[in-house]
Amino acid sequence: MSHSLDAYLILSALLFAIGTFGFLARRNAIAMLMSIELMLNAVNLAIVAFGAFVPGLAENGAVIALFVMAVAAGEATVGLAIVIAIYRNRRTPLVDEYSSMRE
Amino acid sequence: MDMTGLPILSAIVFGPLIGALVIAFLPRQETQLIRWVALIVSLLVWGLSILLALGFQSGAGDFQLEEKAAWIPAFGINYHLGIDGISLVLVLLTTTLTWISILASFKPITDRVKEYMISFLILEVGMLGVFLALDLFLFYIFWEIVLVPMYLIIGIWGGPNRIYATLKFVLYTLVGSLLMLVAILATAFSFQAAQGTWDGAFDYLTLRTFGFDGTLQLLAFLAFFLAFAIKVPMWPFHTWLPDAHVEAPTAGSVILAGVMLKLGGYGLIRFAVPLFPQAAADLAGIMIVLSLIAIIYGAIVAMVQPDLKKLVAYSSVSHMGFVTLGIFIFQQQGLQGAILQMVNHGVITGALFLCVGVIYDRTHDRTIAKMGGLAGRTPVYAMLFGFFMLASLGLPGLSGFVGEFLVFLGTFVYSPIAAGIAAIVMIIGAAYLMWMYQRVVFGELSDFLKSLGHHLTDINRIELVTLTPLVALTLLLGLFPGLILDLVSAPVGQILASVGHGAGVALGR
Amino acid sequence: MALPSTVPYLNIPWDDLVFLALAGVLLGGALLVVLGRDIIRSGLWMILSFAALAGIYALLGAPLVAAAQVLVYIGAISVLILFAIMLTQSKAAPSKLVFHHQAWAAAVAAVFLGLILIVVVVATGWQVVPEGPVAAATQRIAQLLFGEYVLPFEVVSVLLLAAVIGGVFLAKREEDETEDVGVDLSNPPAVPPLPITPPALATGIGSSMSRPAEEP
Amino acid sequence: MPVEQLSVLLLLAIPLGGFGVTALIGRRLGTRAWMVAVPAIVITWVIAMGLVYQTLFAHAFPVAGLHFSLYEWIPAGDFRVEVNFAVDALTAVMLIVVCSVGMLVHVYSIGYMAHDPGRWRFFAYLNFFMFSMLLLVLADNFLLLFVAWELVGLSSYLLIGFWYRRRTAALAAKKAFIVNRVGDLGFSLGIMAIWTVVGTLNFPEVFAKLPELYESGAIPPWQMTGIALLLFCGAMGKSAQFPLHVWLPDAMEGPTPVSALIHAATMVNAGVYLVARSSNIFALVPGAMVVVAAIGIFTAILAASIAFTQTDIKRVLAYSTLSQLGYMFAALGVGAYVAAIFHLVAHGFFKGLLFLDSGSVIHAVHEEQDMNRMGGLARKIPITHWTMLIGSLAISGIPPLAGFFSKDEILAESFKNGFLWVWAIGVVVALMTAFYMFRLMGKTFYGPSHVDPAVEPKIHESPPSMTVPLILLAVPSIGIGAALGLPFGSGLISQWLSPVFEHAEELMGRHPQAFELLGIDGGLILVSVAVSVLGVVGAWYLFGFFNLHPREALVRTWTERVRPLYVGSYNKWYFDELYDLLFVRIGGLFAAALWWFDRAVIDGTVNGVAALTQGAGREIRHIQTGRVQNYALGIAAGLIVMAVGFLVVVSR
Amino acid sequence: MSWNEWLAIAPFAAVIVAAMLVVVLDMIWPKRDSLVSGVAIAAVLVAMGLTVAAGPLPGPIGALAPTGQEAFSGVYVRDALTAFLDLLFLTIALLTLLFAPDYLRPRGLPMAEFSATLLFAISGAMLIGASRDLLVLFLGLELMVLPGYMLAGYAKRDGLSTEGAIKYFLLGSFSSAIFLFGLAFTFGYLGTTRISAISELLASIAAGEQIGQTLPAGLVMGLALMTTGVAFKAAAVPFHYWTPDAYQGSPTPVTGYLSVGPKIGAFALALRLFVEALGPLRSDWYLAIVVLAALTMTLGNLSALGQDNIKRMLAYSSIAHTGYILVGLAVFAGATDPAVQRTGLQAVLFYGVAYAFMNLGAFACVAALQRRPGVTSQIATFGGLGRRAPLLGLLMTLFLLSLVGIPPTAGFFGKALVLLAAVQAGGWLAALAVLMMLNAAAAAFYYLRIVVFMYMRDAPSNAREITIGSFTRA
Repeated sequence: MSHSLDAYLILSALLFAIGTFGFLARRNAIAMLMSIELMLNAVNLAIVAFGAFVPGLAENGAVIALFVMAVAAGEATVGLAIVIAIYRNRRTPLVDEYSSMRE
Repeated sequence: MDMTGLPILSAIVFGPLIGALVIAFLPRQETQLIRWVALIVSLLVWGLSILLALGFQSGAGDFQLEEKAAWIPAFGINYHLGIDGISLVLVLLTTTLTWISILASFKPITDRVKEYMISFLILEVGMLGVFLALDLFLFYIFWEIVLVPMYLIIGIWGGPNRIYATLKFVLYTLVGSLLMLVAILATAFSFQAAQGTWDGAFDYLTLRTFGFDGTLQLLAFLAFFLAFAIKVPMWPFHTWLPDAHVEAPTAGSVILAGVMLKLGGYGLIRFAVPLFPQAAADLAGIMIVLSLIAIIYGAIVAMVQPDLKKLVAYSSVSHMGFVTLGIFIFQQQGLQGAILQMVNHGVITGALFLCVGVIYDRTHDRTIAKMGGLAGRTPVYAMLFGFFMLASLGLPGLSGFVGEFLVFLGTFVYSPIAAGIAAIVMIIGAAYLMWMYQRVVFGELSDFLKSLGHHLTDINRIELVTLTPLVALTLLLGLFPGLILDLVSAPVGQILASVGHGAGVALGR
Repeated sequence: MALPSTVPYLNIPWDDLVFLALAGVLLGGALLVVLGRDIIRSGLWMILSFAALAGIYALLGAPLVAAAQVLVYIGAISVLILFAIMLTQSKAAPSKLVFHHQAWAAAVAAVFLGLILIVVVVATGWQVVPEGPVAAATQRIAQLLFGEYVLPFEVVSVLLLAAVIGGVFLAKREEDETEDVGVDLSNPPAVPPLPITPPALATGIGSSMSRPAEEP
Repeated sequence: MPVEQLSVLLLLAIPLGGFGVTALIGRRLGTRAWMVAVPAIVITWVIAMGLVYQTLFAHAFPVAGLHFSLYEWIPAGDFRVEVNFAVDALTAVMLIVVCSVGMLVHVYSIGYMAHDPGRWRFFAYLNFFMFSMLLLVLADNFLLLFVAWELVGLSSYLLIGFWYRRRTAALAAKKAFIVNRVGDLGFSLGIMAIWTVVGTLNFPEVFAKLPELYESGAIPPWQMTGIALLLFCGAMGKSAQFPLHVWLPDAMEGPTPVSALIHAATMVNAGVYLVARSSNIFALVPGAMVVVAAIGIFTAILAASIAFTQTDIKRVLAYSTLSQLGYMFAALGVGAYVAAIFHLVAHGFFKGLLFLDSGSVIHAVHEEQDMNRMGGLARKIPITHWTMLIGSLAISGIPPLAGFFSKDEILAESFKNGFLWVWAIGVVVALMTAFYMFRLMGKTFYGPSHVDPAVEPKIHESPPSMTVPLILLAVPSIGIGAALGLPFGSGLISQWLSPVFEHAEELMGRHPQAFELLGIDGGLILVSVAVSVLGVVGAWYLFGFFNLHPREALVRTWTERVRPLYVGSYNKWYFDELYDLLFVRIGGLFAAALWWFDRAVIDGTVNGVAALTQGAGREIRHIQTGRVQNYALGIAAGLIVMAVGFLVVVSR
Repeated sequence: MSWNEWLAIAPFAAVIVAAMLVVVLDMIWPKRDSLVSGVAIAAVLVAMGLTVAAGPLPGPIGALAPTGQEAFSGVYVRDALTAFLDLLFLTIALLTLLFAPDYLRPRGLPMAEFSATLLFAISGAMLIGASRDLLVLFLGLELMVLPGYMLAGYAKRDGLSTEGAIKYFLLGSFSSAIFLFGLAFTFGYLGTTRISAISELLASIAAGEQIGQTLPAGLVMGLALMTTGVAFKAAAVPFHYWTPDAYQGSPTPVTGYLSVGPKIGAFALALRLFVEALGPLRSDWYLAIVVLAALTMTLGNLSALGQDNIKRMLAYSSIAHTGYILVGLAVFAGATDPAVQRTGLQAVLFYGVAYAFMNLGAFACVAALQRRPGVTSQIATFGGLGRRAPLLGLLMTLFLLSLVGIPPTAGFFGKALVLLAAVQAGGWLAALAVLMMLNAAAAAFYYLRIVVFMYMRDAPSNAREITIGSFTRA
């Protein structure tokens, strides 16, 4: 099981699905952000797993995963900054309240 | 006169553009100067076009004074102008009506004169370009250029409901013309696919001998037809016309009726039929029926119009029905008549709109029911109005008659019953025009007009100058229609040959 | 003492047991993140979940990635998120306002997406090395980072720099914060700024789950 | 250019020039507005008489006449129409009527229109009419004839509507033009048909080729009949034959000289001229001839029946004109071309005279036209009275005045050519004509005066410019019948015109018959004279004559007895009402309905498409809810669809 | 690294250096707006100069087998497409920098962070255009969009700006994750991230497809996920939801930038990823693009019809234009003749250029109109503009006509080229061409509506004097 790529990939898929659910269902901006982090981690898991199982890619997978982490960090930074900025305006972290622009 | 060395066609097409640029750099408060510059430019272009006519080799079938330069060589698109008899008469019509319209705008247009004159001159560029372009892509560009200034002219200087009217006009026209663009590109590609080269893929002279295959021909014809039919406008694509006319300023109506509708007719004659002869021939029956409907329907609806301009607009639908009828019977007399009818309609309807404008300037109203008894107060005006009213109902001796008669004649050869139906318009036409004239001009001066007091003056000098040339043209073309018929005879023969109907179709011989 | 090659009684290899345990923690933590009502606890569950993932990375033979996971996610991102939660959340969190009313649809979509992904994963014949996960040599990673991947490496640094610059700008409080000048009137705030959510209001909101926004 | 051609051109150019000059400067001439127009027509008359002399007396031209072309008017492929002219005997005879009556009417108008401020327009229009009418008789092809045809229609329109302030005048003008257009529609289709089968429109060629083609079988009979009937349509319009007769009585809204010239003596005869000119076509198709005869004689009796009861003096004359025109068509229909033209000439003179007389009467009683407000005028306006008496006798067919000869010839020819029904009705019409004419005389000139007492003292004879033309017209009204018609059967008129109609007679298979004064012809003459006299005497008895007083009570009782007929006749058998209902009301409703259709259905579709697009836009924008989770769900759904789609489509 | 490699990357590097320089300068001399914008503009010009100076460009644009100067062991390439896109992106940056101050300064928004962030974003877009490696593509994409999120929320005290930003950010991150998952699948199946290698591997797989083998599901999933990601960035329906809100909320110059920069960046991504890497599989993703194009143009135009907010209207309009550009991409995928495929790609690029200029121009006009704080984005503010500011009105008219596609504007030629390509390809694409033209006609309505307001209606009663911004003066 731990030697099967499929297991890791299924794990990744499940994590991705959970993250997706969180993103679609949660109202809080930060919860959504966390869901995205889950999804990115799912991807990272897949990448590392591919690296570990596909011939000759072990290091490449690891490197890519590192980059993805960095990007995730950057996204988190920006995202939280925006959340804080909008919280100052609206005094609520609930994203579905931000609907003054529509149609 | 030898003009082969000069790019006279380019000079004619882009002359007004230079004028527009000059005006663009004039200060806007110098309205009088701007007006005169516009007038002089349009007169110069008119003069050039007359020179062109004098130098034209009448009777030659094909294009003369061609100018050709590679433009987008990757797709074989050229800057290609040329003129034959059909183009020539329409160019003359355009240049003539343009200066008349500009002159007619001197008084009524006092707001944003600069923009107005620029729009008008650019409009002229577009119209002339359409008549002279021999490259389909170039043609399309000119075709669309026409839209913008007209959109502005109606939308800015028009009547109270102008925005609805102008948007309707533009959108309606766009729907047709954009599909035509698809068709132009499709035909070009079909040429390229068959010939393996883009050279000539947009070239009219090449394409008209190419012969597109059946399905493409049908679809492309329909696309072209839609664009032109909307412009003409053929029934049932005509409803933008009354709205546009009612809202347009006088000069706008003059050009709209006088030249813009001809763009559609010209397109059918020049492009739709010769490029897609098979499809044109296959669909001719439907076109003829639509034309007949337009002729009768337009006239009947004109009868009950309460507004002078709407009446003239519906009469245009009816009159342009003759043009399309003349085209699609594919018959020498009919087609020559159709072209003559285009010119006549341009002159006469243009003049009628000028006449309506004269009343409108004084009364700010065009409701027929409010008029009456103008003959007593403004006899000269009543006379001129009557003259054009008679010309419009096809009085022999004036220009309207010959074109109409030739179309009838051609139709009769095609089908006496169709001719009989079309000819009913002789009665209805007389009815609505004379009824209108009676209500406006005859009788006692209406209370509404009385209330205007001394504002109701007879025609002034500018108006006289704008109308007199049209009177002269109406008479000239009525008495000497050969001036135009001779010019278009050879090209018409060619076009008919392309559809497979040569000259000499009189029955029984 | 040498351990048996398989787990006693369960008869599965030890590494599989570790994998299962870690996977369970990972998924369980993740589920608690998305389902938990208290956002702060969600954040904590996330940390646990990430830690489990680090373990899986190690299991996959990528210790460097595992270390980075601990450092970056647990050390930086999670803490950042917790700070943000503190900043934007009053103590009495509106616990009932966790889920959007489309949650059921979201669940369906997520399940469907997960199923598709699993089916695809299973159906694909991945070209894998037969002998399980291959360990990534750390030295080789370093070579790659500063050789073949030097451009991405630099780009990532630029990316982080850009993120920091922007983040600082957006998050920092201006000196004249209290004043209301400089607000772009071209976009008049359609929703008047709410006061810091008082519990009473919050419960009031809670009854309707998703409150329609005020009309502009 | 030979002098004959030049004179033809001058014949056209002078009236046209007169029109132009008068139109441009006439207003400045004031009361002397006539000073260009009238001399122009006098000169025209002189030239015309020269041409007539050359043609009829000097025989300067071949039998086929003088033909020449001015320029090519329409060059359109095979369709080539020239502006070309012809002068032959028929033209010459027409010239006599047109120019003579025309000139006299012009002179008369000097006095009649002296007090009208619009006189310059009047003279300009009159000159224009003369030009058009001359063009009509001189034209040598169908299309040019058609041009003139429409131009006379235009002049008629302008002159009927001369007093444009009067609504009735404006309406009448319009009606005249439009009803004429109905006929013209047929005429123009006929022209097209002729070109389609013959390939030319020139008279000589058409008339030579059509019979050939017909006899060779190239043209089926129905086509030939069709052509003839289409041409006849035009004639019906212009000559106001049933059912297009309604415009002519209304046309009396125009000034009286116009009624005399256009609506009695010249223009309305154009139809007769056209059918006579096309005799070669009609002669080929007997069916068409019967139609012509039937419509002619029906119009004759219909109009006569209406004339019985009208009280407007000009309307009586108008219906009488209709009736006489019907006679002429009946003559054409039975193949009596010469008789038709003969009657045209005679009628032109005496009807012109009658109208001018009526104008003089109206003038005298201050623009009163109702005969019930006249009476006893005979002594007050003697010249008018006497000349009108001459005219009335002439039209009644009392020998030896003009009407007798021509009318008798028509009746005799119909009888001899086997159209007994035409003859029978014709005799009745003759009786009726005599009766209503003398009813008119009685009510106007004899018996007690019913004139407005305020006007009574001011009644006076018209000025010489009016009376002289009356006298001058009275002369031919008396004598032209005898001059042209004697000896019976071989008078001048038949000498002149026989060659013109020779071909047509041949086609009909007619042969000249000897005139038998003591045989059948004498008998027929006796019958027609008898009925005329009967009519005249009857009218005298009822409506008075000189000192014979009218029997108004008797008239009233008789009227009461046939009240329905009286009412019908008085209301012109309700044709106007019928047409009004059919074409104005129902047609107007139809037009309004069509306009509604235009706005609601056609434009409604256009606007509907636009509205639909906008509505779709409005609806579709609702998916943009403003809530991120909705958006995300949309994206997720899109992703799922995309993934499934890809997996299904690509993996196949 | 060789000199040539440095030269190849020089414009990209210059932009990044400039961005950092701006930050540093702002720290040394705070709040010197003209200084930083001057530096930024100069840097952009230098970068443009470097792009041009780097020497002749190998190969024609849209060549299917690109040959260029590779750098950094082949993850970066400088070919004709790179240079073309670099110049385009730099021009976008230049124009944005030129007209932004007029809007930002009166609202007290600093230029320094704006310039720096914008330059970072542009550098990301340039990286996309130059990358030959999936990872670099992804990083370039992130480098482009991350600053974009911040720019959207740049007016941080404006509720709408931050609202737009958070919507943009959340959905953008979501799509990034999706895109990345797709990359992971591709990477996992093919075992490489190099575009050239991917292309070769796929060519053989595609050849296998020809003989009836099915495409592996993992690869197909990767394709689907990446298509979704790209469609999101390009704002194609149904992945467009962020666009109207983000565009409307953002400060106007940012909206202008967002409407062209990331969009053309997304198409650059599509060119590098779909055309070069996934080109061999084009018959597989062809249908998806056709459907996306049809949906995108139609929905974009329909939604734009009744908008009263100019920025929102232009947002929907930009969605519609995405649809038109997608047609060009679909031609590449659907056509069989390489010449036609090339025409399709040329159409994408040409339309992109035309779109960049006309849309940015339109937004510049909007920004110029809103130079004074307090001017809203309601269409009514355009009332009587033709009289109040004739030049501005004329320019706006010109841009709008170009957006409509009236000749002889660039917009027309763009449309014509797309059409030509589509018509040549025939089949469904010809139908798409017809749909496109019907859409264009409907679109004319809302563009011309602005012209109506400018020339045919009077100014709103509270309209203030308009001062023309430096950009429109320039």
